[in-house]
This record gives sequence, C-alpha cells and structure tokens, in this order.
Amino acid sequence: MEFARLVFVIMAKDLRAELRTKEAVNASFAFAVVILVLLSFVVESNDVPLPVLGGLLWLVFAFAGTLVLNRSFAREVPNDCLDALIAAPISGAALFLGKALANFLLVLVVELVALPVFGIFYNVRWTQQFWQLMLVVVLGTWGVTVIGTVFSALTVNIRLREVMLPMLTYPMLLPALLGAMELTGSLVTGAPIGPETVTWLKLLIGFDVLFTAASVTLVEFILVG
Amino acid sequence: MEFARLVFVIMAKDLRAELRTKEAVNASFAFAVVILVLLSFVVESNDVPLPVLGGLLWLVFAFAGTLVLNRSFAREVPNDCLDALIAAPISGAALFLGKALANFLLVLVVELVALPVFGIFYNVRWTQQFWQLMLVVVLGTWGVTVIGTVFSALTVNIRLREVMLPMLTYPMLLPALLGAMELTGSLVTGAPIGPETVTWLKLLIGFDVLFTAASVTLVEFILVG
Amino acid sequence: MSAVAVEGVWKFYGDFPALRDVCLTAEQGACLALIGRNGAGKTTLLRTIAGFSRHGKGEIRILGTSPRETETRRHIGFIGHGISVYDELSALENLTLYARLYGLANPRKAALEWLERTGLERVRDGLVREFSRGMRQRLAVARAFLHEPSVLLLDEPFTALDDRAIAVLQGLLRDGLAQGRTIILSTHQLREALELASHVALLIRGQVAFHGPCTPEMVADPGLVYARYGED
Amino acid sequence: MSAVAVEGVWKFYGDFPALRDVCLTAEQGACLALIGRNGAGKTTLLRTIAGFSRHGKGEIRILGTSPRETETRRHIGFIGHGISVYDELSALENLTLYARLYGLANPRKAALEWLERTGLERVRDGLVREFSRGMRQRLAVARAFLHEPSVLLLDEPFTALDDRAIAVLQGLLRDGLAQGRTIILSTHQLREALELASHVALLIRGQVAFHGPCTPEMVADPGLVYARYGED
Amino acid sequence: MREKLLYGAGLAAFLLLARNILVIADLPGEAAQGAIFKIIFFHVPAAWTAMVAATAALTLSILFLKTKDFRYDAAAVAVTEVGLAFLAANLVTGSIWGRVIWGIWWTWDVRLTSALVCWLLYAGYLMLRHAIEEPTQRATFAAVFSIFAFIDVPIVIFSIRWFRTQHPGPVFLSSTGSFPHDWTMVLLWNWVALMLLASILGAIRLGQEETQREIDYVRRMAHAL
Ligand code: HEM
Ligand SMILES: Nc1ncnc2c1ncn2[C@@H]1O[C@H](COP(=O)(O)OP(=O)(O)OP(=O)(O)O)[C@@H](O)[C@H]1O
Ligand SMILES: Nc1ncnc2c1ncn2[C@@H]1O[C@H](COP(=O)(O)OP(=O)(O)OP(=O)(O)O)[C@@H](O)[C@H]1O
Ligand SMILES: [Mg+2]
Ligand SMILES: [Mg+2]
Repeated sequence: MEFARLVFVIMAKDLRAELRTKEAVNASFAFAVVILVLLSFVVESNDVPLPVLGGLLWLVFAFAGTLVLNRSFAREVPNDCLDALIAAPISGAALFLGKALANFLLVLVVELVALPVFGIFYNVRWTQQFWQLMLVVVLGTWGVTVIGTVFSALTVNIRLREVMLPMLTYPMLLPALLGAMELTGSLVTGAPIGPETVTWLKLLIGFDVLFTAASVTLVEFILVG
Repeated sequence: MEFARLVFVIMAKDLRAELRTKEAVNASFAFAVVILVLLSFVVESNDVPLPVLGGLLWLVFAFAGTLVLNRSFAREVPNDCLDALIAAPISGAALFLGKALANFLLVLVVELVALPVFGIFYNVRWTQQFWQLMLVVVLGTWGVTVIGTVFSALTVNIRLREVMLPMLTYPMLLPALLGAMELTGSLVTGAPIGPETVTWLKLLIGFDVLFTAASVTLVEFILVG
Repeated sequence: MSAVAVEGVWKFYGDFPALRDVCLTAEQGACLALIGRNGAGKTTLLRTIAGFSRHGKGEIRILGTSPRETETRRHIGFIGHGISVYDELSALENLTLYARLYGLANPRKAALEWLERTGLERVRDGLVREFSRGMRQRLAVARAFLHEPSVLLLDEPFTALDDRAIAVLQGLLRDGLAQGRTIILSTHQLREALELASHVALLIRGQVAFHGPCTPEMVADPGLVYARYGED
Repeated sequence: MSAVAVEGVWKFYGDFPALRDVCLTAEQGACLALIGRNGAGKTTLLRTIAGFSRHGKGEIRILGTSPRETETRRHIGFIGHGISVYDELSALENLTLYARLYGLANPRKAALEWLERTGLERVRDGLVREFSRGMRQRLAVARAFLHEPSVLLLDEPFTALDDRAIAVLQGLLRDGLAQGRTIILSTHQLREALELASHVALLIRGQVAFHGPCTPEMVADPGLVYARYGED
Repeated sequence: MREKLLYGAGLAAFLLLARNILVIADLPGEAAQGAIFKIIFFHVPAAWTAMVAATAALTLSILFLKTKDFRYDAAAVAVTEVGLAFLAANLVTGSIWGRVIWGIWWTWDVRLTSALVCWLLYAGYLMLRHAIEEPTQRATFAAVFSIFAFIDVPIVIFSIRWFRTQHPGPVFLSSTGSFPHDWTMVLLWNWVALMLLASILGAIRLGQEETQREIDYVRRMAHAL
C-alpha cells in the first residue's frame, strides 16, 4: 500500500511537471511527424512492402520516445533535486516505477496520436487488427520505457550524458524493437498473430518481464549504491 | 583580423571542452553505428537500390550530427556562461561562427569515420567518386551545422529545449538533406555529378550561402535582442 | 548514543583526499557549527553524513543506524548548495510533494504552514522558476524542516537570505534545538552561526583541526577559532 | 557625465513589475551598495544595467553610451548568481579564454596574475567541476576583474567566500575605487558592503525607497537603512 | 607461482594452437566452398569463447553487487575486454567468409545483427566505465549495465534456431547437423586452445587491473600524508 502510494506520488509529480505546459507532448508529437517525413525520403517509392512500414513506425516511436525518456532523470539535475529524492524515505524501486509509469503514459499518448498520422502518410490500414496492434504497442512501449528510464538514471550524473545515453540505450532496445517491428509489420497487413509471429510476441513479453524485474531490483544500486 | 581572432578563440574553446575526453568523439561515432543498425530494420532487404542508401547515409549524419549540435549552446547554460559571453566585447556573428566551425569539425570527423563503416555494412562502394562525394559531404555538413547551431542558440533559454530543438531543426534542414541525399545517392552508383544532378548541387550551395548569411546577420538579435 | 557519529571517515576524489580520518560526534540537542576555509571539505563531509556520497574507509551512524536506512532517512533534513525544489512546480506544489513523500498525515496543511513560517505565503502559487535567489533559499529551508526531522544537516543555509529571513531561520533553529533536534551546519557567516552553536568544529584541508564546545569568547569574536586553531 | 545612469527604468516579468520607475546614478569612483529584501529586484536591476535583460520603459547609460555597445562592454565587469566559468575547463584555461575574448595583450600572464590574487594559484590546473563553491566564486571574481573594467556590477559577490577571501575581495574593490573604477554591488552581507560603499540605494518591491550617501552611522549599524527607510 | 602458471599455460596454448593449425591446414577443402571453409575452425570457437566470457562477466557483475568486493569488478573488466576481442574475431572472420561465399561483407539478418549489437553493448560498457570517475560508482554502474547487456547473448545463440536467417543454421549439437565427427573434434580442440588463450589474456589483464588498484591506493596515501 505504502509502496503504491509512493509510486503514485512520484508519477503524479512527473506528469504534473511535464504537463504544466502541454508543449512537451505536443513537441514530441511534432517531432514524430518530422521523422515520419524525413523517413519518407528514404523509402521513397510508394510500393514499400507493408512489413517494412511496421519497422518504420517503431523507429519513429523509438526516436520520439527517447526524447521524452531522456528528460526523466535529467529533470532532477538542475537544482540537485535528485539529492532530495534520494534523501526522502522512498525506495529506489518506488522511485523508478513512478517515473517509468509517468514516462509510459506520456510516450503512449504521443504514439497513439502519431499512429493515425502514420496511417495517412504511408497509406497503411492499421486498424485492421486494432486490439492486437494495441497489445503490441503497449508491450513495446513498456519495453522502451523501462530501458529508457533505467538508463536515464544510470547516466544522469556522468559526463557526456547526451551522447552516452542514446549510445547505450538503443542497442539495448533492439530486441524489443525488433519484436515489435516484426509484429506490427505483419499486423498492418491484416493478418492476426499466428504461429509464425508468436515467437516475436514471446520475445517481447520476455523482454518486458525480464527487464522490469531486473530494473526494479537493480535501480537501488544505481541511485544510492 | 580581430574578428577572425575572436572566431578562433571561441572555436578553440568549444573544441577543447568537447575533446577534453576523447570519449566524446568515440561515443558519437558509436552512436552513428547504432543508428546504422537501427535503420537496417527499415531497409531490410538486401537489394535496396543504391540511391536509397545515399538517403540513409544522410539520415544517419543528421541524427548523429544534431546530437553534437544540441550541446553547442547548451554547454553555456549550467553556470550562466552565456551571460559572460554576451557581456564580452565580441559580436554575435563572431560567437556564432566560432561555434559553428567547432561543430562543423566535430560533425565532420564523426561522419568521416562513419563512412567506411557504412560502406561495409551496406555493401556500398562509396569511394568511386571520392572527391565529389567529399564536396557533397562538406557542403551538406555545413548546412546541417549552420542550422543546428543557430537553432541551438534560439532554443537555449526556452523551456523544453530537448524537444523543441529537433522539432524545429529537422524541417528546416529538409532542403539541404534532400539535396545531399540525391547527390550522394547518385555518386555512390559511380556516376559523377552531371547535368541531371547539378541542380541539387546548386540547391545545396544556395542553401549554405543563404543560411550562413542569414544566421550571421540575425544571430545578434537572438543572443541579445 | 550520539545522534550523529562520524568515525574515521576518509573520502577521496580521485587521488585527492577531501576528508582525512574525520571523527566527529553531535549529541542529541546539540548544534555543531562546521567551519573551515573554501575547499576545506565542509560540503563533502555534510553530503557524506547525509549518505549522498560514498566514502572510502570509516563509519557514519545517524541515530545509531546507517544514513541509508529508509527509516533513518525519515529523520534527516538536508539543505545543500542546490536547493532541491522543482522549477516547474509552484512553491506550494513543491512542499506538498515532499510532504507526501515523507508520508505526512496532512501534506497540504504542513506545506501551507511552512510557507507561512518562511514568509512565502504571498507567492505560494508562483512557479519556483520565477523566484529570486533568496526566495528559493527560503523554500529550501521550508522543505528541509517540513517533516520535522530530528537531525538537520545544513550547508550554508544563510546564503542569499536577507536580514529578516536570517532571523527567521535562526528562530527556527533555536526552536528546533529546544525541541531536542540535532543540527550540523556549515557556514562562512560565522557571526550568525556561532550565536546558535553549542559546539564548533574546524576543518582544515579535510582534517578536523579543532572540535569542542563553543565558548562565549568565540561568539564575541568570530575570527577567534581561525586565529587560534588555524595554521596562519 | 555619470559612470552609470539609470533613468526611469521599468521591467516587467509578464504582468509583474520587478522594477518600477527606477532612477539611480553612480559617479566615477563611487561605490553604490544596492540593498533590499529577497525579491526586491536587485538582481533584475543589475542584469538590466549590464544589458542582459531587455527593459520596458526608461534608459540606461554606462559611460554615456548604451550597455550593448561593443566598446562599452569592454569596460564592464559582471558577477552574477551563476559564476560564468566552464566546468570542463581548468581555472587557468577559463581565465585565459576570457582574457583572449577581451583582447588583452598577454592573456596567460593576466590569468596567472589573477589566479594568484584570488588565492587559486594552487589549483590553477584543476577543472572547475572539481572546485568547492567558494573556489568557484573566487574564480568568478578573478574573471570579472581580469580585464580591468572601469564599471563593476557585482551581484552578491561575497557569497560563499570565506573570511580571507572576503578580505581579499574588499581589498580589490578598495584598490579599484582608488583607481577611479565605479562599483555597484548588491548583497545581504551589509556589514562587508557598507564598509566600502560611498552610496547606498534601498530597493523595496522594485522601487527605490532611498538613495543617498553612506553615512558613518549606517556603517556602525547596518540594520539602520532598513529600519529608517524600510516599511516595517 | 602465479607467474609460472601463466607461463606454463601460455606455452600449452601456443603448442595446442600450432598443432591445430597444422591439422586444419591438412584437412581437405569442403566440397562446395573449398579452402575458405576452414575459417569455421576459428569463427565458431571464437564466438563460443566470447559467449563464455559474457557469461563470466554476468556472474562477476552479480557477485560484485552482492559483495562490493573490487576484485570481482576488476575480473569483470578483464573478462569483458577479452570477450570483446574474441567477438571481434568472430565478426571479422564471419565477414571475410561472407565476402567469399555471399559476395558481400555484411547483411542484416538476426544472427549477424545481434552479434554486432552484442559487440556494441560491451564496447558501451567500457565507454561507460571511462566516463565515471568515482571508483565505487564506476564499478556499480558498470555491473548493472553488464547484467542488462547480457540479454543479447541468448539472442545471439538462439537466433538461428528461432528465426530464418541467411546465416547457416546449426550444424553442431543438433540433430540436423551434418558435420563430420572428426572435424567436430578438431573444432573442439581449437576451442580448447582459444579458451586457454582467452584465460591467459584475462589473467594478464586482471593482473594489470589489480596492480593499477594498488598503485592508486599507494598514490592516494601519498597524497593524504
Ligand atoms: C559477420 C558475419 C558473421 C557473424 C557475426 C557470425 C556470427 C556467428 C556466431 C556468433 C556463431 C556462433 C554461435 C553459436 O554457434 O552458438 C556463428 C556460428 C557459425 N557461423 Fe557465423 N557469423 C557470420 C558469418 C558467417 C558466414 C558468412 C558463414 C558461412 C557461410 C557462417 C557460418 C557459421 C557456422 C556454420 C556456424 C556454426 C553454427 C552452429 O552450429 O551453431 N558465419 N556465427
Ligand atoms: N524569470 C522571472 N519570471 C517572473 N518573475 C521573476 C523572474 N525573475 C524574478 N522574478 C521576480 O522579480 C522579483 C525580483 O527578483 P530579483 O531576482 O531581482 O530579486 P533580488 O532582489 O535579487 O532578490 P534576492 O535577494 O533574493 O536575490 C521577485 O519578486 C521575483 O519573483
Ligand atoms: N567532484 C569533485 N572532484 C574532485 N575534487 C572535488 C570535487 N568536489 C570537491 N572537490 C575538492 O574537495 C575539496 C573539498 O570541497 P568541498 O566542496 O567539500 O569544500 P567546502 O569546505 O564545502 O568549501 P566551500 O566553503 O568553498 O563551499 C576541495 O578542495 C575541492 O577541490
Ligand atoms: Mg561548500
Ligand atoms: Mg538576487
């Protein structure tokens, strides 16, 4: 109970600070659109195979998402706020989950707004397997969020944060992204998840479970050692 | 003379702060490789047309480059260093050019190391038109740098820097990127710049000249109003 | 059992020994003024006591336990060089947040009370981003006192405060001492600090050069400690 | 011609008037102590005079010209709440950089000289990231004095300095005044400031409540200005 | 004692390796591929050695977090560096092989990509270490990162079983494998040689790390007195 309350307090704080000005979400969304446009130059031809477009979508999600995620612990830096959080009687796990949940919601919102835009730009009928797609989006996003949040904590105090963070985060994300890409690629063709793609789903779920458990266990070391 | 000296002082300072640890360049380079891997998910099949690969290359340059560029003015924030620069008897134009040159060199180094890696991973024989390609790389990079630097200055003091910057920068960069992409795409096929592609070269040069002039003129307003 | 006990603590930054075999104790209800020249190690020591920064050898106990225990943390109040409040939240939101984190029964009430006590009630809904330096410091004071900690670790708490706010803070500290709280504060404003202090510790290049009760003559001439136990 | 002249300056943050019709002058060789409670507008005023922040109505002249002229800037020295030195460069590199920016003839020599004067020569090759708070403030002082400015604008320059560094800074300021420099400084450490000041200005909620010469009785009892011209 | 052991092991590794090379040179070329096929005798054991090293790094990292004993940290660095070298050998031999057989240096299938990502992750581990100065923090953060990075290892191993890849499927230790028995023995012996080599390199690096720690300690004490 106490744990859940603290998680909620942290989450509410982050959401409030972020949504004080709705611009954060707006800007992240705008960025997603910009990447969509940029990528359209690369995959110029109109007859790109649909599965490739699934990959494209997750690339956009990854770039736009990490933009939000990077700020998660960076926000605690300016006035040494992290000190006060570490000093407070709250466990690292609660702090981490609170921040991860806030990030998850923010990233999810951006993604859900970007999805229809993606559909229009690339002529993808993404609604065909709506619920299965939502499942994949939620699972993939949670994976991205967990890794992003924990690495944001890991790099918050080191030199070269800005470069180290993406360099460490993206490779770690690849398995989850790969799974989400393959699944999305096949879902947008209208085919439901079948025996061929279910391996990817398992991979994705395994990734989420494994990393959530690892993060919750290890974050205490990161924050206070 | 005095102007050139001041430009040099600023450039030397930025390079020194950035290269204090060699890791900065290492990390940017590693990040470039990571993006190469990421993008491989989008252009999965082995028989991607070469021109598309040229586009891909510039996407990598744009993403890895802005990482370096973002830090340009952000570096002045922590101790209110920008105040001292503005207070010093140095014109906005010199400040801007110094920073832009430092960025240009850093981005160029990362790109030149990433090029061979790109060649191997995507099986591109990029050396066929070596000098023309270098010309395009230099022109394209300068375009990216000018825009990146000036927008870094523009957003340095606003909230949400991290999100606003890429959102504003990339769309502005599109013409330059488009030109560089088309040129690189045709150069890696082995064809030199010919009557068909020379328009893109003109666009690129025009972009560079125009935006350099505009930036040098307007940066004074951005910095001190 | 001392409220705060520091035993043989060493702390290195790379090769540089910022703290060398520091031993200090503060009994319950004592106010220890930590003084020392720029770079002597005051901040390092306070951060180490609070458990933010890992030390090499040595042991630190607060109320008999490690400063990293969740239960112990509930009883520590800390003001550092940073002010540890969020620029994007208002003064009231900041304090309410911390009140919640410490699990106070009525967060909003506690927050309002401390805004009032630090003279910030007028700007309670203003974002911290818009505060002047002294207003921020006042908020940091409110944050540190909010959960009625029994050990207060204050690093230059008088910085940026105006005469009135200094008087308020001194009042708060005096009340705290009367209620049995333990205070360790570092400062260069010796006059203000020594008026309150029951004990004084002088750090010189990471070593404790003097540790003892604060005598009336020290209060009368704040430069005395340096003159007598310093090296010049 | 006054060295610094502020005429009817207004400054708004959104709707909030941080400065209201401020008029002040400082003659060459004068030292004006700017005092006022937390949030009175001292920082805002100093930043406006230095030309960092745009004001609404009113006019500011430094040595007869606008503070934004490149030539004028060469004669201004500024210390703000931030310290304006780079964490990733060493103390010496920082000062040399600024010496170059101001086009001094021998940057390295000037830098070394000022490191010596502020007692930092021992750590001249240490990165600022590793400095204690007071060492940073000393470096900020060195940076502001480096180019021998004829107008010094100092926002709480005594912050974080130890007794010895305060004495050094006071000495520097005194020498500066003797050489005909003009100084405007804001501070809450009234004692240290009033010892130097030739004039005093009291800001209350963005308005000048008092502006006049600093009398011996003010020096003897620093609280006097507040008591006599303040509102409580 | 330890010195002698190292020399002995070194000699053994050298002799074994020399013998293996002679044996391999003597084998007839494979029917379809010819002599280049022999690269497999290094390609595969190098990969296995790297995987063993990664597993050791994981174990040592967990041990460090449990005990806070810096010897485990030193061992983890040593093992990771050696593993990285062997993984690089695997990548390079694979690339050369691919160049001959497939005609390209690289292709983006799951096996190759995951191996590359694995390399990037452990290279990131070393960069992360460089960016942190405080020894305890460095060791803790690196250990946490190492645990996270291990996720990629099973993916590298199982990728050819889970997914269709361009990379050859399993030929050892699987029912479908078609590798002659005596060749398998040669390969296993070469693995033994490489493992021995890796252990020696690891021991040398560990020795260096420990000497470095001692030097640091002495230097600190000198500073303190
Ligand atoms: C850069 C490109 C390559 C990489 C990164 C790579 C990576 C790997 C790795 C990590 C393993 C060992 C994993 C394990 O057995 O559990 C492996 C095994 C193997 N590789 Fe490659 N490889 C590459 C190219 C090639 C090529 C071009 C060929 C041949 C055409 C090849 C043939 C094999 C074979 C036959 C095995 C043994 C498979 C088994 O039985 O497990 N590899 N490779
Ligand atoms: N960025 C801002 N946005 C809105 N209001 C601001 C901003 N900066 C300052 N203010 C307001 O302007 C007033 C004057 O602030 P200023 O920082 O000048 O005070 P000060 O006299 O320097 O106080 P202190 O002694 O605490 O440093 C304060 O009431 C403050 O709330
Ligand atoms: N991150 C760091 N890396 C290296 N050295 C450091 C670091 N932080 C502090 N130091 C050094 O440790 C010593 C003690 O610093 P500390 O901040 O504790 O001093 P202080 O007593 O608080 O000084 P001040 O009164 O100026 O605040 C200083 O010599 C400083 O240079
Ligand atoms: Mg300090
Ligand atoms: Mg102020």
